Amino acid sequence: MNIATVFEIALAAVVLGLAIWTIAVPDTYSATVGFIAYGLLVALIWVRLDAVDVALTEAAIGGGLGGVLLLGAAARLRDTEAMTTEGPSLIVRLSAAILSASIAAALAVTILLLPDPAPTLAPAVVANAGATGMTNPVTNVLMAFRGMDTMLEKVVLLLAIVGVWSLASDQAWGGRPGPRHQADPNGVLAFLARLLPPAGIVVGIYILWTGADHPGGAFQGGAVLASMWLLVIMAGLVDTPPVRSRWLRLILVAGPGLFLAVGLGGLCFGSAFLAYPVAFAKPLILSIEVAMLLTIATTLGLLLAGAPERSAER
Amino acid sequence: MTGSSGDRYGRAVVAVGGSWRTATLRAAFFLCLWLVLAGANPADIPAAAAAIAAATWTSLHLLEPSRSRRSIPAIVRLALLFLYQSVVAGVDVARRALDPRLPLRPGFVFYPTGLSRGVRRNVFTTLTSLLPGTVPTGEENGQLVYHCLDVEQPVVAELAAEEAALVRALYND
Amino acid sequence: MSAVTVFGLCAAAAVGLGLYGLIANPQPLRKIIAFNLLGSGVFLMFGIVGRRGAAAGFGNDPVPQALVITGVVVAFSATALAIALLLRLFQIAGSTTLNSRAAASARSDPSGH
Amino acid sequence: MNVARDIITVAGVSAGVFFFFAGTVGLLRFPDTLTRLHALSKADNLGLGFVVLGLLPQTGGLRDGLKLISIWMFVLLAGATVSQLIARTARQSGSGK
Repeated sequence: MNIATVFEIALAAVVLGLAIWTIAVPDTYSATVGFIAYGLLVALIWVRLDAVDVALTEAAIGGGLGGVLLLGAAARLRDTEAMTTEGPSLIVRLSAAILSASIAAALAVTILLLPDPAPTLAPAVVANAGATGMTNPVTNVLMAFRGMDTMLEKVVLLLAIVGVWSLASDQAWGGRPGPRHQADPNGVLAFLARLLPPAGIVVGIYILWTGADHPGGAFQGGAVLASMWLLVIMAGLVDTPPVRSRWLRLILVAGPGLFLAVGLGGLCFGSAFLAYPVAFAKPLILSIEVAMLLTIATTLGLLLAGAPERSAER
Repeated sequence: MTGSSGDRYGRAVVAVGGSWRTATLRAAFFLCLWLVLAGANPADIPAAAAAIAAATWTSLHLLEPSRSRRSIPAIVRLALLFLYQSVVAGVDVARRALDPRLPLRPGFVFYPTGLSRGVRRNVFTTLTSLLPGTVPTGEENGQLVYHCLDVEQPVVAELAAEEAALVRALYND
Repeated sequence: MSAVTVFGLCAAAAVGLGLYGLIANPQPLRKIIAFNLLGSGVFLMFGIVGRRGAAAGFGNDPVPQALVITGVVVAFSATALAIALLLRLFQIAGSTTLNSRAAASARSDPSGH
Repeated sequence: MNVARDIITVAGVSAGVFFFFAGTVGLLRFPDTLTRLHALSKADNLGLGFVVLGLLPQTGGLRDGLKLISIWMFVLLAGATVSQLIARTARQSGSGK
């Protein structure tokens, strides 16, 4: 047993401990904190699995932005914890435990009995890498070989934001999401929000740009930009935009819209939906990615800001 | 992104003055950051230009240009002092944490600072949060409130020395 | 024991724990967290399969990786929608219980509003 | 030459691990939020600094070294800011006394 294996077992044990804590601890706030720590350590597991692109996404979106979302909800719902209803009966919990344990056991057995040699699509990805002019295999899969998935996922983001907005009350319809953050303009949070975002913008754009050839891409860069935007909002330096703003809506549909347009172009002039002409594959993919970066950053930020709660004037 | 939809509605956004010098300096800083991240590669020029332009624009909107004179030797001295202090601070905390008797005399110390509220005071508290045995916990009646691990240490004198070094380096006006 | 086995068992346990929390915990926010835990376990399984499919110079099959990245973002947007629903429920009903009888009694006593 | 580099790395990373350890011990042993904050903000920053210092000889070039150092600087900035925010909240809620 070498040192890497020891490290892996320790990492898995801590992750498992945090998962148990997240489920078992009575206090919701502690469970949320436990889940954030879990998400960040799972990102380390992804690094150990040699999936750095996923690790970046997991740390930025799963651990970071998801953590902010859950913490915010837990803080707002803290008062309801006192009047919580009693849990399900012992029989229900016991059968749930048996069901969960047997499913976990079945999955574990499956993991141990996976076929050898394992099926893989990696050689196919390598064989077709020349078609896009990019060397990051994951970006190739996301943007070209399984571009349909990625486009539909943008549509899912759009549907989610429409769903969140539709929860606004009549008075706040089309207004500004979330509460107005009243931080001290001379305070240290405002200080960080003045200092950090410009550097965050450079990092976010770099992560997008380097995604063509190295781990990174529009999701990870968009998450960085979204968090910078949220920092400025939480420090009270800017307000959330009213959701009826035309500019905002234009940015939100820019990513999926451009993706769809390029896809239809492939149908008209090329061989199939989303078939990029080989000569322009890289510039086309890059322009889709730039539009996607803006869309993803705005969507993630607005999903975190929540449903409109105030009219645009206030 | 940070600006396009939000800044028009903001309160604390300052007007962009004609401070080209500040803009150039900040753009140079962001260029350095880009070069550290991505390296020098001619193919990167469009992305680098977009990143630097967006970052500089945001930075000028978020943080007013400062008009005070800076002194490079004093900045270097401040940086060295800061490095030395953070080593002392870490060793101090480690010693206290590992000592079986747990030698702590925690308490609050009030420090009257000469720095104006806002960015200058924030820079000062951020630097001093890494001083040995002190954590800034906010302000009360115009004084900074520090929490100390050991109130018998000469905390106020150390803070005053740090403030003097900071003023010499950045706010010499 | 290889990394695949260690993390694979970890992923299976995460799925089980998430499923248990989803069923057994009465609070909706805890159910959302549990569901995310379950999803994270499933994503890790993808990672395990991809790791075993390491070939052609990659340490992990890029296709499952790309699917997981898409999945993480979709899971995030679903979570955001679920939380927005929950907060709206709390705003209207003054409680977040999913039990219809308790919700009716909370509505007649709008203490949280 | 390589041996000297490795010695610096081992020494730096070990020193870093020591300070992380000491910070964690402080986090567990110190009596209240504010004193625990000292342990975290001071010892962990220094620990990360030593880890970065230890890794510098292993980097491929100047750029990677600068990247490591800027990571440390960003962590310092974030850590200093967050510790002040926690400290302010802890003092106002009175749990620091």
